[in-house]
Amino acid sequence: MNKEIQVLIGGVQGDGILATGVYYLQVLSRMGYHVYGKRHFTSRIRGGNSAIIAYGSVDKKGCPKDDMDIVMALDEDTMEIYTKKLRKRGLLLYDAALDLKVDQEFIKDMEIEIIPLPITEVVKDKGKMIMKNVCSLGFLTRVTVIEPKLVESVIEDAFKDKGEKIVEKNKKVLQGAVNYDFTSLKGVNYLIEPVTKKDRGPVVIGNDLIGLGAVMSGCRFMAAYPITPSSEIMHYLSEHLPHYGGKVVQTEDELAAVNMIIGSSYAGVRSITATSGPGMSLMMEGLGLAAMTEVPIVVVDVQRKGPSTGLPTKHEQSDLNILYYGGHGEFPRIILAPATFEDCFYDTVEAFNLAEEYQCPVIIMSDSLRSLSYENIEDLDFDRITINRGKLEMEENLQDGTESFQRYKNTEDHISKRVFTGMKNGLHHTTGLEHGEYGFPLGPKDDYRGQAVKRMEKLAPLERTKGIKMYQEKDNKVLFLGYGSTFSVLQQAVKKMDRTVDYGAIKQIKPLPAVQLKKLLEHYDTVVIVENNYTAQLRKIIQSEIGYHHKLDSLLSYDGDNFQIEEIKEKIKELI
Amino acid sequence: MNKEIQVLIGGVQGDGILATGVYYLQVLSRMGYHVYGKRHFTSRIRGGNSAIIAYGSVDKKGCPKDDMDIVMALDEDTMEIYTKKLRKRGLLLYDAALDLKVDQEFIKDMEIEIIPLPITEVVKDKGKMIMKNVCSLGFLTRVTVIEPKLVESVIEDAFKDKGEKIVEKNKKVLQGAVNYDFTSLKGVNYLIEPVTKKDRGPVVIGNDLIGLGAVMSGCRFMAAYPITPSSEIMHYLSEHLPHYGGKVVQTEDELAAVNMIIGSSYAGVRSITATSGPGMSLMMEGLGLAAMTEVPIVVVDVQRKGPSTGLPTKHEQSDLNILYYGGHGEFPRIILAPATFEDCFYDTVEAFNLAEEYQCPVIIMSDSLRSLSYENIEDLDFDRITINRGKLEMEENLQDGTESFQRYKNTEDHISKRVFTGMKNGLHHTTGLEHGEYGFPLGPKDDYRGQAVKRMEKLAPLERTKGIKMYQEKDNKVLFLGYGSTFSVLQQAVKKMDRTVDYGAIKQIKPLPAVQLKKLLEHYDTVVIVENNYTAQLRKIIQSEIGYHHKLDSLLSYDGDNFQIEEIKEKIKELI
Amino acid sequence: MAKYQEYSNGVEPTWCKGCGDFSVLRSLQVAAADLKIPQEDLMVVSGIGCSSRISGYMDSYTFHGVHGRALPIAQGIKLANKDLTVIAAGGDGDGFAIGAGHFIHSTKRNLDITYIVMNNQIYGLTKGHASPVSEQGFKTPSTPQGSEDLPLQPGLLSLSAGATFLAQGFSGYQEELIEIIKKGIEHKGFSFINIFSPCITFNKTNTYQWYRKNLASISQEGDYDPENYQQAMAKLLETKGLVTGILYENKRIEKREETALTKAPLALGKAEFQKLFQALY
Amino acid sequence: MAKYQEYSNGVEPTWCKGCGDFSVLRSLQVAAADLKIPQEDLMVVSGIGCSSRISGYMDSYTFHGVHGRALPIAQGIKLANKDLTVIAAGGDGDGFAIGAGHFIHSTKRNLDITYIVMNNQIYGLTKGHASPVSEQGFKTPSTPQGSEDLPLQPGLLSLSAGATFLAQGFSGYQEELIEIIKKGIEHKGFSFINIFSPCITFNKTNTYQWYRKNLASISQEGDYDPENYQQAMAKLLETKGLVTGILYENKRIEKREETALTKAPLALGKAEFQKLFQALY
Ligand SMILES: Cc1ncc(C[n+]2csc(CCOP(=O)(O)OP(=O)(O)O)c2C)c(N)n1
Ligand SMILES: Cc1ncc(C[n+]2csc(CCOP(=O)(O)OP(=O)(O)O)c2C)c(N)n1
Ligand code: SF4
Ligand code: SF4
Ligand SMILES: [Mg+2]
Ligand SMILES: [Mg+2]
Repeated sequence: MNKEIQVLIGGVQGDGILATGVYYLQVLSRMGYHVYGKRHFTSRIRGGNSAIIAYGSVDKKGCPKDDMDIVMALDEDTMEIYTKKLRKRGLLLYDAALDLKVDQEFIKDMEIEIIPLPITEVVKDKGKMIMKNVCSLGFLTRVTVIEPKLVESVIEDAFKDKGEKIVEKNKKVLQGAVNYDFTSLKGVNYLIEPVTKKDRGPVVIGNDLIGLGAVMSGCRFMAAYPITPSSEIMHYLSEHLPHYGGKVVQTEDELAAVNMIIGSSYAGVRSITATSGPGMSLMMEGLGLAAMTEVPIVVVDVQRKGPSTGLPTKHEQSDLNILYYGGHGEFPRIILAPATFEDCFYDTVEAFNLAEEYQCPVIIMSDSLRSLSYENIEDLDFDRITINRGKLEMEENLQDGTESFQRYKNTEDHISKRVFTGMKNGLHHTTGLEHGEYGFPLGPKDDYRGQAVKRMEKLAPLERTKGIKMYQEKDNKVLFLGYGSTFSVLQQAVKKMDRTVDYGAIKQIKPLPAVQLKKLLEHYDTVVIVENNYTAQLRKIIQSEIGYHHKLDSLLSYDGDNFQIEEIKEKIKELI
Repeated sequence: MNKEIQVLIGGVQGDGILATGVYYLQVLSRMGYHVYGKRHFTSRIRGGNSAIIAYGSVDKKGCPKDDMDIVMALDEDTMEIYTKKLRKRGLLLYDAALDLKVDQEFIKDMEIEIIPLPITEVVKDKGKMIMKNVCSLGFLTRVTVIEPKLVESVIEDAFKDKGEKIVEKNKKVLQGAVNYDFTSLKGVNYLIEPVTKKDRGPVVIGNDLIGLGAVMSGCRFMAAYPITPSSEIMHYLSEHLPHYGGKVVQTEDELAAVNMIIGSSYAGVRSITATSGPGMSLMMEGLGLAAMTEVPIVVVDVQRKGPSTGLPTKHEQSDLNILYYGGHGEFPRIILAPATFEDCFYDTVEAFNLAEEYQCPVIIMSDSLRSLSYENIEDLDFDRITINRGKLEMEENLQDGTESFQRYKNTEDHISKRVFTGMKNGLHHTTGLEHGEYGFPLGPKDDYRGQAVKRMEKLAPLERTKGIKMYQEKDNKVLFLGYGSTFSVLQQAVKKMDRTVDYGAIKQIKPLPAVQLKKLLEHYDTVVIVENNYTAQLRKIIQSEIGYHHKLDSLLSYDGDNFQIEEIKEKIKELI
Repeated sequence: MAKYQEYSNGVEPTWCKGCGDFSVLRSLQVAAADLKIPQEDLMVVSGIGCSSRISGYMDSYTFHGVHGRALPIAQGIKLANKDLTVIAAGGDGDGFAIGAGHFIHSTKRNLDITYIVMNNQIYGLTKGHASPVSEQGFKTPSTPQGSEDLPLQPGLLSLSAGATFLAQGFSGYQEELIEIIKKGIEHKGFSFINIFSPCITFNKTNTYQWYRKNLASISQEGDYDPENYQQAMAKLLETKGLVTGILYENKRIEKREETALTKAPLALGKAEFQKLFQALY
Repeated sequence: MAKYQEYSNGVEPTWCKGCGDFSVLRSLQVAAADLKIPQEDLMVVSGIGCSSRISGYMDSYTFHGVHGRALPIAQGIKLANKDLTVIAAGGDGDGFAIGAGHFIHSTKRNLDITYIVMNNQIYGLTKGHASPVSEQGFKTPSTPQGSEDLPLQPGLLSLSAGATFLAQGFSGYQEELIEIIKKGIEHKGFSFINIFSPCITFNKTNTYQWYRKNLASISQEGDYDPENYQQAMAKLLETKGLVTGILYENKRIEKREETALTKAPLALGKAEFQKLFQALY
């Protein structure tokens, strides 16, 4: 019996492929498995091939394994593209209505078992074409020997909002698949072992957790412009914020979005926007304004494959440079990179706190895989949620004076108190021009450096954090560091090694946790930065800020997908 | 007798201060001096203090010296702000209509000579208030003992377009100053030595030379949105391009500007836009599109003090990061930094060639001081102007085929031939999506890496150029490198040292001339990068790309003005 | 009664003597005083340009943003706190060139904001470039052969974008201007006020004199009905936009719900958290 | 006579079966064929969106730019080479949201370009978000409580921005559409063609059926004079924009000078150089 199963379900985009996969993940989750799901899709709405990888396992994974136990093909493209991803003695399922199109040699060499399934036949017989996804699910769960009652419960929940009738119709199709008289099905060795009966929680995507994190951290406003792969954050908040006195505005463009949240945050509301690369390019001016006026904002960049429009549905980690260096002139910003699924939640909470504590933009740097992948979530720790609004001046402490409020007062930690419009005696001016402590623009007799230094130095404490989370420290000679979704693949690679390797995740990207990083670079002979881009962006940043070129090494991939675990293992083997 | 003279003329903005200074520079130029002029101004149109430093010298300078020989005050702010800039035994001239406002102690210590001049009186007597600039010029040239005929010739040329009458009126005012009965004027020791009678050419600003460079290199289109300190490039081209079949469009914003020149260049016209920091932030998306579609464009960024609106009339070199790293995703670009006044011309010519040879954006990174300072220009070498359009496919070579043109054909040097709309048999698709050799977007079966590598690798040859111009190589232990306007101050500092110091200018900023730079870093014990920003941007880039942290050192200033020569000398002394 | 001086912070404007914007500033101060808007509830947001410096002279909460983005910022503030009186202000370049998209969309969005454009038909701050409302043939350093196309008609544009309040004023007619601004502020919804505010330094065509000669006023017309959309359109066409007064006010339109996001509690309890967690299923 | 097939590059569109954009593509191909535009002189520029993929299916020179910027790119091309027939095309989000400023300014600039918007009142490519022309109350994942404000009226906006040609079409009326596109291309100046092109996947409100029911057509009206600006305005107001046909064409307006920058010689001789050098004095 297997402790894990990974299925790729592929078919024509828009044909419910995604749903089949997600239902299957939900089934596995209710059985007590940890699940992970990854979409392969394109920028077309209907037609073309799309696929979902559904992975269930006794242990938490956070990324797919390299090969498939089962490929379920609902179109011919799926056979053509994905059969070769099957493991030795893997299983190819396909809709019997299709012609079988496979590389016979591969099938033979790999001892692939092939089973045609009467999917179209059963759908036609028992229901409507739109129920193909449920029918596929039925067959898939049957092949993997899953208790039909459990599958039914998932279908019931999925359709209950649509009424009893729809539920019944779908159940009928499901049963059609489950009870199909089917002799060739015996002997299938993909039975998996239900580890526990405990439901492992809802199956959601990273973007949902960012949304939830925002709600829980007191964010009450979002302005955004839709873009793949970040829109789900807007969807989540559009649905939930109104219940908590909040609001979402879909703006005319990203320029409006970032400036609108500068306005709302200035007025006292924790605010967020979310976008992807192209929108980030447009938000550079706004980031600079927020930093210059010391207005806290939270900006999510869900990276996709660039440059330009690039490949909107493909994965890459190539926006790091613009996030770290972008925007004209010099201004402070904080960048956090959620490395795990749960991080999407906790880092968002932290982002709002850091934004208000340091009064500057905080960027949550996610990526396509971190944000769009499905996982089940068992638990989030309510007690880890704190809300720290930083230095605020209370209205009652404001004295009526002849002078306006010193919004940019020099202080030891370079951070000044904020007030919000509506507070008596807090009147002051805010400008993107270089200004003095009262906020007014400087004139020819002034020294222009004071506030520049204040802004740039206020983040210094963050250089001393433990922004790198070490997962294994066994005093080895080599350290592997990943960030964002790359980390999970790294983790799996290490776990699959017969030797131990030290590894960790860089979670605070800016300011780099310089003190910790320097220590690590001192300690290890080699530090490998694992990233999904062409120019080794994070490694180069570390080289720039800290040095140790001779110890730094890279593992890079930029093919629009996650690393193969094997690629990372190869690299590890090469080095230890 | 002095071999140089530096005068600061200050007064109320809008009162013709700039004109007085420029006339004075023209006078000096006609006497055979090399001249340099620098403006101090603010973002207000009238009122407030403004000043110009006018510097004439037997040798070419490219930057001001630290102290003034003469301060001419036409308002009280000028006395207050600038008297302290006078050298020992310097001269303070002021309009007798003002109250003298100076620090008496300073005057005494520094043995400053003070002469009130009846400027307002003479203007009122002989002409109109608008002629105050000419009157000031009269007194200034008299104090510095300049042949009145020469001054008259400058005034004649300046006003000849306005008609005989105006010329005469101004001459009358000039003579009023020159002939004023004025006993206290004897004994002034600022007589300067006319080195040669040769006219040293027109007095212009760097932006004019960028404009001229564009016209000469065959640029026939500009789209731009006005912004200080880059607008003069648009003014120059608006005036001159129409005579050569060209055109300038003032767009609704910078997004339109950069996209419009992508369009025109795609269609075959050498095209340019110019902006400053805030506009650069808005053009990031466009840069990425140009790079992705391999459309050559030339973008001038005249840097000003940031971040955000910052200090629009002040100097800084802090856009380097966004130019080098900005834009989402990874794409190639070339950055040139004109180090000298003449470079503004030659580098612009080169920019257009590189853009078309490498089919990517080329950024001319200027700065406020490089672009707005006045110098006289004796000569530009016509024979250095070459036009190289890179790989173009001729219409006659295009074969009628069933397939469309391979615009992005893989080649050994990663550069493909271009065709322009209107050419028969050259039809093809261009997109910001990731594409293949024919230009069409890729699908799920394609490998996404090919064109990415092609784009990123095509600039490799530029890493082997001599992009650093060495001005002195005497096998010393320390090397100082400047770029943009910073270089000129460095050069003057070195020249004023009693010891020799090696120094040079980094002219090709991206790709860094890695081979040359590595050699230099090997050779020297210490390499100091001199730059006008807070975070040592270029030094950090060198650290990132090449390393040698232990050898790299910085000299930084970010006060909105150029380095003082003395500051650089101090640093040199410290190190050698 | 509040005095307009209370709304002045005493900072001396950087404007040229005689600039039309002085009158706009004063009118805004008088309007605020007449309406007794508490200083702390008054929010003035501006972009970049000579005119946009206006926010720096008001004794209230003031935000001087970046070029062309006054309206998004102002909307963010209004959404955050409906109790504020939010004024957005700027120039014709700020509003109709780089900010044109936001102008259209703010109008459509119809939040209760008053948008004041100091229209001098030129870019003052960059020393006299053509603006989208400069006349055809207008010569500037960027248009030495004269501006090529016809000027935009801000009034028409705003009506087409669904304006619920449109007025035009002139710096030279301060009394009318004060009234207009007051009405604009009182209007529940987005009120756009296009003010002819001469740039005496760079615009030698559209001077005070020129406006006095060319501006019609509807205030004098007895039968003008500001609630008549078509009439407003026609009036603008007839006068080529050279008209002052309250051109259109739609009092019937359903206003969108206002928000006081600043009032929403930040922290949610454990029960609420669990509810949200359950909702993930 | 050229065949419309010659203008198809044979690439299979990524559009959903039944998408309105197929009809627009075909109409454009037929129009090009009817007008015998040489393929190499035809330039199709688009933004980003489902509809913007149209450029990838035309066998001509084609440029698929970035979201919202089709018009600036198209204008750059037209300015470079007046001999080209330049078509800009895209969606309602591309043109009226992120591209709103360029839409207004391209209209004002009035270059001889034809701008085709495939208006499905939704963002198709991002899977169904509200667009600026979505109806009030329209529910999408970003507006689960319904779109809050009134839709923009592209026709009115374009007229207000100084359009010299405005037409509206419907994917379901292909014959009319072909005629309109041909007229638009023939118009000397900026021609804006707003086409109702249903998104059958995400917009369940504004369907083919819905348009058939709600669209009026002026082609049937005998007394409609497309040269009458006010009438065009009135017609748009009366129909709430739901009307097809050529609404406005201004044939009198002086066209701006066209440029052929590609024809200008690049290299200038020494004499010219010296002249320019002298001009620096
Ligand atoms: C992104 C950006 N582009 C350009 C500028 C330069 N700039 C400052 S103000 C201005 C236009 C000013 O015109 P207007 O808005 O009409 O204001 P006015 O000065 O006439 O009152 C421009 C182009 C800028 N600050 N930011
Ligand atoms: C700068 C930027 N922001 C957002 C996006 C995401 N995006 C792609 S298409 C689109 C809107 C599509 O709507 P529309 O223009 O109406 O075209 P349709 O798909 O409906 O034909 C958006 C928001 C993008 N590509 N670039
Ligand atoms: S330049 Fe014009 S707009 Fe600016 S302050 Fe002076 S008069 Fe006013
Ligand atoms: S999603 Fe809508 S607009 Fe896009 S192709 Fe499908 S039907 Fe057309
Ligand atoms: Mg203006
Ligand atoms: Mg659409």
